[in-house]
Amino acid sequence: MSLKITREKIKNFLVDKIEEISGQNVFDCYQCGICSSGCPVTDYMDYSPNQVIRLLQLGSVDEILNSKTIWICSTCLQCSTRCPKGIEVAKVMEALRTINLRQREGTLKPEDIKSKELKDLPPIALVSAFRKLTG
Amino acid sequence: MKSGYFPGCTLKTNAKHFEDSAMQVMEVLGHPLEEMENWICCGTVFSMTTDDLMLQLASIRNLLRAENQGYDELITLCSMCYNTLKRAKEFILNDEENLRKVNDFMYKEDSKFKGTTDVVHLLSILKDRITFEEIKNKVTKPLTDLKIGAYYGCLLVRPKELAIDDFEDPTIMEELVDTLGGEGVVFPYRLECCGAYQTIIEKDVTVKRTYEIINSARNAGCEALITSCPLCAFNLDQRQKETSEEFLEFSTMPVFYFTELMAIALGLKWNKDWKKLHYIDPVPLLKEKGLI
Amino acid sequence: MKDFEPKIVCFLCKWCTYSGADLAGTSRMKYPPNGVVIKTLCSSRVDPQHILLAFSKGCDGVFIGGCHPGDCHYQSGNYKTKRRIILLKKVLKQLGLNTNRLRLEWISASEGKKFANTMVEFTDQIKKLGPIPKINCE
Amino acid sequence: MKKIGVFICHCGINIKDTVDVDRLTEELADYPGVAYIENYMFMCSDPGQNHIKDAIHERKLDGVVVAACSPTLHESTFQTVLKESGLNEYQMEIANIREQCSWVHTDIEQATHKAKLIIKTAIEKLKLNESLYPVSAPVTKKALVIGGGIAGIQAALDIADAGFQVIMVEKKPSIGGHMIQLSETFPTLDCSQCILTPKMVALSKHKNIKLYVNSEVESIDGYVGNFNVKIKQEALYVDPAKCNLCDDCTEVCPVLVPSEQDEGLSWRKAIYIPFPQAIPATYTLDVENCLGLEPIACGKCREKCIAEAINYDATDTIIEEEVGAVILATGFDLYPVENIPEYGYGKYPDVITSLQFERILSATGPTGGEIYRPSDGKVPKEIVFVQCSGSRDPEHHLSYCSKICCMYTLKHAKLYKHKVHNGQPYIFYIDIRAGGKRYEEFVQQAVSEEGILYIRGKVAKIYKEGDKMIVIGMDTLSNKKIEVKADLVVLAMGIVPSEGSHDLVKRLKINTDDKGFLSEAHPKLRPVESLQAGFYLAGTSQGPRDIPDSVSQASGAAAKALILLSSDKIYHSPIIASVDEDLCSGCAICVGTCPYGARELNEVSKVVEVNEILCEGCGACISACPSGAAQQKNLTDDQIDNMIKIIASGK
Ligand SMILES: Cc1cc2nc3c(=O)[nH]c(=O)nc-3n(C[C@H](O)[C@H](O)[C@H](O)COP(=O)(O)OP(=O)(O)OC[C@H]3O[C@@H](n4cnc5c(N)ncnc54)[C@H](O)[C@@H]3O)c2cc1C
Ligand SMILES: Cc1cc2nc3c(=O)[nH]c(=O)nc-3n(C[C@H](O)[C@H](O)[C@H](O)COP(=O)(O)OP(=O)(O)OC[C@H]3O[C@@H](n4cnc5c(N)ncnc54)[C@H](O)[C@@H]3O)c2cc1C
Ligand code: SF4
Ligand code: SF4
Ligand code: SF4
Ligand code: SF4
Ligand code: SF4
Ligand code: SF4
Ligand code: SF4
Ligand code: SF4
Repeated sequence: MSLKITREKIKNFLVDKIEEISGQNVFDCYQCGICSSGCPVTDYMDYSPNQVIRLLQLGSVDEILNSKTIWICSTCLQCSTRCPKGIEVAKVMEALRTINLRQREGTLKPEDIKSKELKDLPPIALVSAFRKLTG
Repeated sequence: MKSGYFPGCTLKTNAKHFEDSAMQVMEVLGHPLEEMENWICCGTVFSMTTDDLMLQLASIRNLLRAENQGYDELITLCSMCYNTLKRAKEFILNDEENLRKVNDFMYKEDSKFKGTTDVVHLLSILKDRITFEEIKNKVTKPLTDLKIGAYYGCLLVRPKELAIDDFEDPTIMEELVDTLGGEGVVFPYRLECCGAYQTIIEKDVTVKRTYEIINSARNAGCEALITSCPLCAFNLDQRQKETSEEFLEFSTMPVFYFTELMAIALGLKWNKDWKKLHYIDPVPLLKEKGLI
Repeated sequence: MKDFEPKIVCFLCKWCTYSGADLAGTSRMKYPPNGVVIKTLCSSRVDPQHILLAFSKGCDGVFIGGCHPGDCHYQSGNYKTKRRIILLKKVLKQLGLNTNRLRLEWISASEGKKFANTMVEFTDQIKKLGPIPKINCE
Repeated sequence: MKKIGVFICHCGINIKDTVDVDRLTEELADYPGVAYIENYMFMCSDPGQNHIKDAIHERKLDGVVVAACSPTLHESTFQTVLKESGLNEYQMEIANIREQCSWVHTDIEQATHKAKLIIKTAIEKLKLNESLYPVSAPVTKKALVIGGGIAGIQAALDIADAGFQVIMVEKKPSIGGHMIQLSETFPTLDCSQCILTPKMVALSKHKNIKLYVNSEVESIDGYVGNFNVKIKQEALYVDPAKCNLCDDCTEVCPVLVPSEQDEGLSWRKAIYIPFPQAIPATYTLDVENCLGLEPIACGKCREKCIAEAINYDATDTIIEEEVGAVILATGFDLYPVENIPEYGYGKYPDVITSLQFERILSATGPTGGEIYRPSDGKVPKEIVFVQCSGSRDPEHHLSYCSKICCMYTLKHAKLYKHKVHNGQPYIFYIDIRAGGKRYEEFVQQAVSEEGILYIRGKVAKIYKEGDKMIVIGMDTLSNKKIEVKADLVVLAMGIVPSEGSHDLVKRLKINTDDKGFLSEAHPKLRPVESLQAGFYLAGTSQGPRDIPDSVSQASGAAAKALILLSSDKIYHSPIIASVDEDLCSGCAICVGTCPYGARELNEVSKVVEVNEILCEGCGACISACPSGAAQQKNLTDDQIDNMIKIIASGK
């Protein structure tokens, strides 16, 4: 299905919000793709990092907010360090998660973690996952 | 210069051997670690949102307490603590308005946060303060013939502004291994993320990462890995269980905290309790090399 | 106030804005006759002293036209002008003058229309501001 | 007081219909200074011009104001009228009452009033005009060309062919620059050395060209048309006149040095010839690497040289030359590949630069033109090219596009396919920039017929596994992460101004842009001239470009230099800056504002002096001068002030 773009859609307030939370300008991106080639988990994503930025440029925010990508991102910062335009893509990912977490639930529900696992897991894993993935 | 030591939660539990070995090593090197009082969990991960200061509070509260306890610097062993504390500090100090708000939140503390305490990783102390030369002089049991891959992961080298070494081509840990008489082996995946907290909801991803990272190390000739992050250690060591189940040809590899190997090289006794905290038993390798 | 006809000095650089003004002429565009032109080789020739003199002698507005950034015939003359004008505007403020009485615009040789429009707008603006108050800045 | 004549033109009805010329004539007749006034239908016509001439003679006028069309149209017409009447042409002012009055206003009353103000300002300016004469200086009819790459060679040959003397200074032991290292050249795939060596030979044989190699320009003093150049030539340990190229010396020399010509892929001796076709054709002793001359530590080559060409006691010499024009053609270097550690250059022998690959492809290169990879000499079956290595990355490396790498990479892939028929080339790219004559066709042919696979995405990392190089990239078009197990990786490095260029501009204080490339006087209209009068720019020293563009620019620079050299004197508008020595405090604020370096503080008299040849008359210095010492001829502060007063009075 074609993506219908309009002036209003491109100037979407959510894009502004994402830019505000992340402090990044998504229009800096010229789609070189190095964020995606360096990302350790691109293979598991439904949209690669460069596509995420591209969809934001097109104003197609909902599509990304519902994506798997933003939850699979492990905040390794590889994309941010390598982007030739200095876009901290990881911060954009964080902003997208944040928008979700502030409105709805995250992907991690504490009750889903098996109690046996819970015993083995180090605090560092639990705390970081809760901080990134729960609202 | 008064240095404090910030342990963080995991060093008191699953990574007790990291703390123990570091404490002993620093004692031998004449720079004993002094634990700061009243610390709380740093939050483990730095929040990258510009508009939610609450998420920075845990880190800042620790730094404020360290300030009040008169520490000029706070040494961390855990890469994540280092990263989170340091970034939170830079983020808050960079903006007067943020600084003011954070101080408002923490009105119950004894004083206002000024940001005078530096955050340093133990590796930097070893290299810049104590120097590898000095360490080399104290090595009594060199790690001869031991080929070690240094796994940096993400947080020692990213973001690049606070990388403890060149963010694309660090050498500090390999140099340390060489200092200890072993052979530091550069392997391709040493800066690649292990999957971090995905270990909880996307276990498969971390298992696959572990598989790739350990294989990359093995192909480069490593016999063991060292790390400085308990989350990396968990993924790379404990997850070898699932990795072995999923990939039948996979062969395991011991994963150490770098301070464990330092302890051995400096002639300290290998502590049996440490073994229990390893999933892949490192003892056979250490025995084979005549190190214990 | 209906009959107030402002007196405006226009400093135009020879290469860009003066030629732009000529183009407005050859294209028979119309604009109010209040501005009288002094031609300079570059907008950077315009000394803040001249502008202050103009105001103190009773000019109601001063206009400076130069080449677009990057197009200056003398490389960077227009940047120098820009810096000077920004500073001068601060001085004007201290003298109690409305800084809108001084205007700097980049108008190229091909922008006759822009020149004419600017003259319309600027004259209109000065008319609204009314005659210059007496100042002494010598 | 000056006696001024005012001539108001009707321009048919163009002026007269909107401006009441009769009333103006009447009203201005009494204006102070006006000795004569009239109006006429067409001032620029012959009868109109005669009116002016007659009035000058009869009324003994000292100056003339013509109120008419824009000065762009007829300023020179009326200046000529004055000259023909025996007056200085600068005693004429035009009041533009057509383009900037009658044509743009409709109300006769208002237009007439404005015309009056315009004419009065012209009269006021004219009152203080000085008689001026064009500034002139003689020209030394000789050019200096710095840098002996293709750009410098072309410029030198063009100037020499036009009959002028040329001095060429090249830093290295031979001319040829980077082009002599290349294999075949896009888009025609002709052999680089085959087309360049004839030019090199022509240069060395040209009666008008004097070549100094192993030399550097130390300083250039003077000004346009009259430069004094100091050239430092490194000691000539091998006398070119005696050396017969027998190669005996290299056989005995014990020192091995990585060859510059082969980009480190082969070795040379400390005494060597850079490449067989080197110009000048002679051997060079590399003092840096020779085991020692003082005291002699080895001495083997001299012992062996029957021709007695080697002299260990040679010393550096300083040569002085007078020239009128300077052409800068100092070329480029590759962006330092060490700056991209994630691509593994230096760590892995099978990650090489594009210039190294040129050497591998070249028939005169280390592999004789056969494609073998450096590590084990195997023929690479899968080869990866990484475009934009270092370019277009403002965050870490170069912000700009290096312009040549898209095309040379494609050339590399093609030449590879021509040699290794069953091999597979992959090109990682972000965009393909092929905007030149026949370039796009070159690309399309390769994609459709030669089996070259383009992959759109920037490479993140390269590492070694076994004997393969693993290249991790992305294909953003299919959204697939790509991994290639390659035998050889070629990095299409971006280009930067050469090191020699950096050193030179620092010594000579030549303007560069923020990337270090030499600055042109105007990006569109004066692209081959430097801001410093008498300096011209050729080739990659001014910006990234390929051979055709380097050559065209070099010929352009030569043409510009020839304009200067072919005139006996250089002339220059006299509307320039001046300094009132009594007022100048020596603060030197003005010196920094001048874009042309035309102002200099005289250290003895402590006042600033203007170099009249260099000054372009922009006036930036004048408005910067705090003491009113700096002035512009015929547009002094007083003149401007008087004009302002007219406008401010509104009368
Ligand atoms: C890998 C590669 C492949 C290429 N392939 C092609 C191709 O196929 N087709 C094509 O059209 N173009 C190609 N090019 C581009 C081409 O090489 C350049 O356009 C051309 O060589 C530029 O010539 P130049 O004279 O400006 O600079 P250079 O060749 O760099 O020459 C500059 C000269 O100045 C000398 N010098 C520097 N500083 C000083 C100083 N201070 N004093 C005295 N001398 C000094 C240097 O020693 C050098 O000899 C390729 C470039 C590369 C890197
Ligand atoms: C839409 C557009 C936008 C552009 N924007 C830019 C830009 O922003 N920046 C930029 O640098 N470039 C730009 N260009 C390119 C620029 O216009 C050209 O590079 C430039 O005008 C070429 O000049 P020319 O003298 O070669 O050719 P032309 O401008 O075509 O001049 C050729 C002249 O020769 C005359 N002529 C033709 N045949 C004969 C004959 N047999 N006898 C006598 N006279 C003849 C023609 O009448 C014409 O006057 C743009 C081009 C286009 C189409
Ligand atoms: S690395 Fe930066 S510029 Fe390149 S695609 Fe990603 S966000 Fe865009
Ligand atoms: S931060 Fe997230 S998106 Fe960026 S490289 Fe790491 S995992 Fe991929
Ligand atoms: S270049 Fe300078 S001189 Fe030219 S027109 Fe522009 S501002 Fe004026
Ligand atoms: S031995 Fe002498 S003559 Fe022969 S190449 Fe060497 S320097 Fe020249
Ligand atoms: S020419 Fe091509 S490869 Fe070179 S920098 Fe430009 S886009 Fe990249
Ligand atoms: S034809 Fe024109 S629009 Fe198309 S790529 Fe070339 S320059 Fe760009
Ligand atoms: S600014 Fe004026 S006073 Fe100062 S040195 Fe220049 S000319 Fe002399
Ligand atoms: S008028 Fe311009 S060019 Fe002449 S000396 Fe002054 S600043 Fe330099």
